Amino acid sequence: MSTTDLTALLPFIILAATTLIVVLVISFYRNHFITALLTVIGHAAAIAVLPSLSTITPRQVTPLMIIDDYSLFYIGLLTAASLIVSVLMYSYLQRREAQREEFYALLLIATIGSSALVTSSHFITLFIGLEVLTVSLYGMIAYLFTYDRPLEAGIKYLILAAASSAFLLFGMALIFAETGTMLFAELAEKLAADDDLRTVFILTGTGMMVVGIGFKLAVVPFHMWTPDIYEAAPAPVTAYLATVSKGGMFAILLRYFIELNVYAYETICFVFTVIAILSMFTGNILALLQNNVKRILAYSSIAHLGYILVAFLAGGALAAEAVTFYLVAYFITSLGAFGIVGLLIHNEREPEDVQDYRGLYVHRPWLSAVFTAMMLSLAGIPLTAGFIGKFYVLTAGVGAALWILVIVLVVNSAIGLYYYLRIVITMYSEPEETAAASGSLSQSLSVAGGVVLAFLMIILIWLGVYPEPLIAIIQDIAGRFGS
Amino acid sequence: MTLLWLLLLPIVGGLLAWVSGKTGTQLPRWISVLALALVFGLTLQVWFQYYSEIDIFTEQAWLIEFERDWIPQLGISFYLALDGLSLLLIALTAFLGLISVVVSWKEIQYRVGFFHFNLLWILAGIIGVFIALDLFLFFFFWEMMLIPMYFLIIIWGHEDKRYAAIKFFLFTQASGLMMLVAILALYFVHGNATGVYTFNYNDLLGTDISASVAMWIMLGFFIAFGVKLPAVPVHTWLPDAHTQAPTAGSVVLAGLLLKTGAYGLIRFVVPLFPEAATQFAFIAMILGVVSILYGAKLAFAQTDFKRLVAYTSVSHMGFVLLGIFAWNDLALQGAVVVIIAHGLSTGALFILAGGIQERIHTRDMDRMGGMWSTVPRMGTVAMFFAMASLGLPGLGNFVGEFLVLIGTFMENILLTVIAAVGIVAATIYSIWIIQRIFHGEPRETWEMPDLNIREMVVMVAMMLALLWIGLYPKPILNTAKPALDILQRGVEEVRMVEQTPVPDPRNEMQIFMSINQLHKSDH
Amino acid sequence: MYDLLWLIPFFPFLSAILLVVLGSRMPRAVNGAIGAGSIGLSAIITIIIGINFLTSPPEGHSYTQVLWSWIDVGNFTPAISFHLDALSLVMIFVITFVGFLIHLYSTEYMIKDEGYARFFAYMNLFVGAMLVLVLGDNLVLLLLGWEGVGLCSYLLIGFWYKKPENGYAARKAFVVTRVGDIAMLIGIFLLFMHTGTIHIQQILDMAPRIWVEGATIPVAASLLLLGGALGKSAQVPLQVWLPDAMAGPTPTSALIHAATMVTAGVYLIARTHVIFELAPAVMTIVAVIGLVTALIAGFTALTQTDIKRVLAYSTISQIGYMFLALGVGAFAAGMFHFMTHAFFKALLFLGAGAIIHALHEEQNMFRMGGIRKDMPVTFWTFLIGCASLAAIPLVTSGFYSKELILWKSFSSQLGSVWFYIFGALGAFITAVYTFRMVFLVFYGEKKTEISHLPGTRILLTLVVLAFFSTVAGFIELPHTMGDFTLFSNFMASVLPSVPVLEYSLGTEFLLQLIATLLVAVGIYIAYVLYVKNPEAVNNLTASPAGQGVYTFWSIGWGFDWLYDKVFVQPVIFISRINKQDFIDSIYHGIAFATEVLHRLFTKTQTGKVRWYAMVLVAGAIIVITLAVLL
Amino acid sequence: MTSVAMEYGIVLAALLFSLGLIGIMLRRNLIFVLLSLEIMLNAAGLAFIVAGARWASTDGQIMFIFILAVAAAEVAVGLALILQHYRRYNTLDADLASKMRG
Repeated sequence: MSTTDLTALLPFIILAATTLIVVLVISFYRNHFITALLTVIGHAAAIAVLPSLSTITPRQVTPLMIIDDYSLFYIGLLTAASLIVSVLMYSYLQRREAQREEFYALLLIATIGSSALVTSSHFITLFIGLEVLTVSLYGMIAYLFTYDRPLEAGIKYLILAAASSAFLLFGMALIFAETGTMLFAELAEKLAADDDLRTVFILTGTGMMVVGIGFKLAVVPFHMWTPDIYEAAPAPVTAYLATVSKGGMFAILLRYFIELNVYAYETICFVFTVIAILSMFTGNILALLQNNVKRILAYSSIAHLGYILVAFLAGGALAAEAVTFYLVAYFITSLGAFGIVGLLIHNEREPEDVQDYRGLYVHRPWLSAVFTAMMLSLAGIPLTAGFIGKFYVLTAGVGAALWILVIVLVVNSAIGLYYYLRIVITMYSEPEETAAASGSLSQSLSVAGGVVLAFLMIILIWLGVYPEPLIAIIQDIAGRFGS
Repeated sequence: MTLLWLLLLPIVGGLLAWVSGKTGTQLPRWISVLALALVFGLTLQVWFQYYSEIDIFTEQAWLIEFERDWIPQLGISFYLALDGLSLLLIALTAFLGLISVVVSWKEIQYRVGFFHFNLLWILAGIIGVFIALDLFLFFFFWEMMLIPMYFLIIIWGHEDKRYAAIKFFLFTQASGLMMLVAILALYFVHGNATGVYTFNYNDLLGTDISASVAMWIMLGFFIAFGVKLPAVPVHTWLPDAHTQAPTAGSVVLAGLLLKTGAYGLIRFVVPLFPEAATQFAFIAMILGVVSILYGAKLAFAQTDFKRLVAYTSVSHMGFVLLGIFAWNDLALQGAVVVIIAHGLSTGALFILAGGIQERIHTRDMDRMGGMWSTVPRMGTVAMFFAMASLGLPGLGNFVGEFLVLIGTFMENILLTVIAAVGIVAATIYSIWIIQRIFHGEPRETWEMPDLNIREMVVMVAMMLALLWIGLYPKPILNTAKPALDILQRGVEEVRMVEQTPVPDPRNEMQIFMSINQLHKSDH
Repeated sequence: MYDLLWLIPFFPFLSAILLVVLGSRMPRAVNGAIGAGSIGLSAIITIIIGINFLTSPPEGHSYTQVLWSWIDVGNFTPAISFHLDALSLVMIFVITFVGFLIHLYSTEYMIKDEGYARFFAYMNLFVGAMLVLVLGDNLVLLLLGWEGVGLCSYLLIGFWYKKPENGYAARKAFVVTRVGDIAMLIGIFLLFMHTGTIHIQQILDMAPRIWVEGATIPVAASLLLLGGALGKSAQVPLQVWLPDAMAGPTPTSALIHAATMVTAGVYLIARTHVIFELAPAVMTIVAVIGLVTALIAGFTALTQTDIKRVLAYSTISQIGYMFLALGVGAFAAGMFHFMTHAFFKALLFLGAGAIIHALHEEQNMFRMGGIRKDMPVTFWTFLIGCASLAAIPLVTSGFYSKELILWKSFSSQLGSVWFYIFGALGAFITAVYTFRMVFLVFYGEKKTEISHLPGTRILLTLVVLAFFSTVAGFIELPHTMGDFTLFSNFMASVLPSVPVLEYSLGTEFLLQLIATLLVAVGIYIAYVLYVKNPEAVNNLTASPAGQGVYTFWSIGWGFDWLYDKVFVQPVIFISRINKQDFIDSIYHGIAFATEVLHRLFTKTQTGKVRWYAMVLVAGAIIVITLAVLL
Repeated sequence: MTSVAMEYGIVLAALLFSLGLIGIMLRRNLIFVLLSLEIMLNAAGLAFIVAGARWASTDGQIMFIFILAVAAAEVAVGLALILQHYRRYNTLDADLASKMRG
């Protein structure tokens, strides 16, 4: 391992070091603010070094990890999301009774896991990254274990996630058994060289890996956990689940598909097509009349993953671009939406019911504007990043002539509008005359949280109006990678 | 830059109005009036400046253009262009926009700043639709106007506003996405054929598309425009939205929003897919006729004033659909005039309905009657617009409907005859309005003031405009003419060329099966 | 001089606008002065132009004044332009002159009405629209006037808007005439499509060159134009609106019946006679319709009790004669009857108005009677009008014009002896119902006290009209009485006289004699039945057959009943059903189905981790099966 | 070492894996569920060992060590959560943890 290798791993090193520092600081001096600050600094530092690393990319660091522009981009994205979550969580924990500081250690570890996931070029890294992420998530979800629901969610997630990891592992084992290698590059060579290699083992293995991956992405039929976990976890953790956990997984899925050219496997593509269609319909229909905002967002995330799969299935450079752009947009929106839910926490209770947002426009016009923007972005309305994202996905879908998927997407966008707008309507409805006016939601906002939301909102609109710079970057990275 | 100003004025004005809403109710109103007056003035200035050229030039498609890169990677540019057709529609937009602000002066007392923000942004979106000549940009504006409209209905609307707003939104959005898919399909067909991936309208004109593909793509566009227009059977959002919207919302919906659909058909559907549109013309014309009659029929049945007027819109816009797909100069000119005149006459009827509702808090015509003696000015004005609506010669609607019918007559006699029955139907529902509200025995006694000066100014302005269109429509016809001529010529050229070569079936296969591969190799 | 032409329609329009805008703020006297004065000005200009036209006719006996280009698309180029020739000159003369007298009369008649200014505004608009109709040099401008007239009739019939039945009558008038208008509209389209122009004169010039007699297009076009004419002129089968149109103020009826609206159809056919001549079959249809209308309306008039309804049916009947004249190609004769009819019908309506006013707004003739001594001027003028309507020989204008029509219907190439026979029968009936009216109103016992006697303006109007009802006939005398054809000669530049079969003077004289005798018999019957022996009528109508016929006639031959069943009820039915728009229920269905799906899907989210695991495993099995087996 | 042996091994692993799955689906006691998870992970580990054996590669065994480590971590967290669950409900019934649904 050379110095260059170590340099390439700098983001990981920084994050790991931060984790250590955080843990040490906690053990000596418990202070929520300092811990959070350290975490933020660590994230920021990790992000800061990323641009300079692009000079040494692509670099294979041991057979396990590949640091290329693609993984750097995703590390940046995941870390940035994690940074925002840490700020949001700071505001959130300030309002809740708990041991606050350890959370940041878990967060950092999970981010390391997720980042490792996107750099993996070997099954081991894939597995380790995933498990580091997942095991930390158990802790994060059930962090407020003194309450009923987080505990329940933690147990559910643990059981199901572990089972799905087992599927993933078994699938890997089958592929390893047939090909004798766990390196993506070698696998790709072997598979490309020999068409007869599409044996039962390979296909079963791939199928089982799909289960593991599908679980993490929360696509139908592996979606059952989503609403419960989303509902119970603290809102910033939910945001983390929606972004870092899913984003990391999707990034590696894309890399895996492209490097191994799984697109050539019609059956696998068919399986994903079915999954995409089911996800879009199931997610949207489940969300339709749901009254819990977090559950709505959970179901909608199922549908959104379906949308991303449409672009994903298109294959080619355009698909990689579309997926990446959509993920960026989705990251911003999810962080913003859950961020607001988290910021509005009051009396130990998150504002989960749609009715909690009644008249929000009167009490907090700016916050309601941000929330509206997030909802509209999820619905894919112009001037938001979500619009460009949906446009991109459709472009990829139409470009690859995936007509059925495209039509399903269009139909589902319409269904989706209904519940997004339902939330929006409620915010702009007359507030109830009763005590609600005095404000279950009228506490002062934390400054940090407000700043983050404002930032997200600006980015959201910026990308919706002038996405050119981001598209340029994405084309440079993902596009080149995809083709 | 002029074009950019046309967009920026309402956008910035809207933001300012929103912000200024904190200071009170007057400032946002004046800001809106100022912004729209500037837009209107700018439009008139352009009109005067180019009017002489409009008359002479028929080769040059665009009077003003404005182009900047936007997302060059995908062939998207910020391309605005203006021709006579757009100019007319923008003038209408600014005019009705101003009127909407004025009629809301007293009606809207709740969150005035935000109201004007929404109103101005709708108008910005509409203006954008009329001048965006990059298909992506067009779609962008197409969608952009929906959300503010949605807010307008949901916040300031009447009793059933939630239902109406969501219905409006779902219909337009779902159909809009169909159009997006169609736009993208066109984009790839053009890109694969020429290697140039672009959303630029000028480049996409004359794209060589095999017949069946063109039909599908055209349908994607048609559905979106048909919903907006609206054509039966996708009209059902309209009565609800119109009825529940506040007055300004109804005026903008009927006067402008529907017109974007008509504009889209003229600008995109037929010119981009001349052959498919020709094949489809008969069905579209039947839809137009059905809309005329079915809309009128439903109008008879209504007792809610605004709902009645809403159904008459369906009927009137049927003429537009009919005229556009007849696609000759008479019918097209007629469609343009109907677009403008209907905006004025129906808008005015909605203002009256709003005025009545403001005064007596009901729209139920069963509770009105005999109001002429109480509010003679209102009665006179209503009579005028009812007559305009039934197509009385000398008023704007007549010129449009007459031209549409005579133009359609050249293409299809039977449909014209059936459509003409719609005129009788229009007579019945128009005088029905007057009879139920202003004539007859008063069913309940209402104490209400007559139209005040502010309202009279608005009404007189609209009456004069309709009279002008009815008696001297020449400036309008002249302005639209070069634009329509160019569109027609383009279509004819393509039709001529397309007559000869036999389409290669393999082409079609390629487009559908292997766009993916082609695309990959491009990168 | 001719460039003053545009002022003729301009004054009424200007005055209408003034009255609408400022009417309520001005004193009544000013309103009346503006309302009547504007028409007076128009009449003066018309007379000046008319004199000019007679003394120094313009080139080609026509003059066209283009004000501005209206619509200009391709070869569809209607302008706002007026065409003056002999035909339109006669029309505008009658319209402005009779119109002015009616207005003058109204200044007194309507003085107590709260809508005084509104009334004059509508009346002026009416006259203006009618002037545009007859002056318009293209079919679109003609249509503008045509529809404007329809609108004003609607406004005026429904003038007393508080009574629902007035509103009903107004709507009926408007809708029925619009049904005819649609036919006319299509006719205009057809003409434009085949001639490529919308200008009436160009079409007329071109028509004989591009079509042979009896060709499809002129037949179709003339039939369609006829449809419009039938609606406006209240001919069978579109006559139903006119009797109900009596709901408006009496001067309105005078204006509609005498000077304006109902003659529009006659004008249209006369104006486009070239096309009709190319379709001889249609000409015959026109004649037959005219005759049938004349008879049906005549019989109906016999049974009416409302004085205004009698006059209304008499109008329908007289217009039927005009149609008969047009149908046999005697266009000038038709126009001649139009003119004389305008004078005496205006006279009759205005006289009836004076009587109604005097008798507490009583319109039922059976409750009038015996007022000839109290209202001598009214009586004598009314009698002159009735004499003219019944065509009393030699001294009435109606005699000359009706005799001309009857003679032409017999002698014209397109004529037939049957036309004559039924025409004469009509004349007989006319005499009966006319004098039935005279006897019922003026003779017998006084049944209602006179409350109010007409003033000078009303009486002056009546006298002037009575004068013209007498002398207007002398400008066209039959062969048997000096063969003085001033009117036909004047019209010859526009309306050529059709070839007439040769008959001896004796034949003509004989026919005139027969008609005259019939009239005399008619008057005598009326005298017997309504003055001498009133019981006879009751006996007649008491018999079962008589009762049936009476009822059938009095309801206007059941047209209203039939239309109610065939058109009105279905329309009402259609408008009642499907108020909620069944198409919407499709979308509601989709929404509902989605909702049901939502509830079903929600059931799967049980919250039990073991169930979740089962779904996961099931999903895994499906995925693996698909991956391996496909 | 022959390929036949490998397939037997894989089948054995698959059987173990299925056993674990069935355990998760049917057992209500959380401890047993946790045990079933262990069985599944170890089944996967066994498959790796067998596969590694086929190719005479140490990768399989390395993987197994990682799996063990991860399994241990999972169990640690799992037991902690189950403990909390037991404190609250005084039972280990998994079905009690179903407050959220719909």
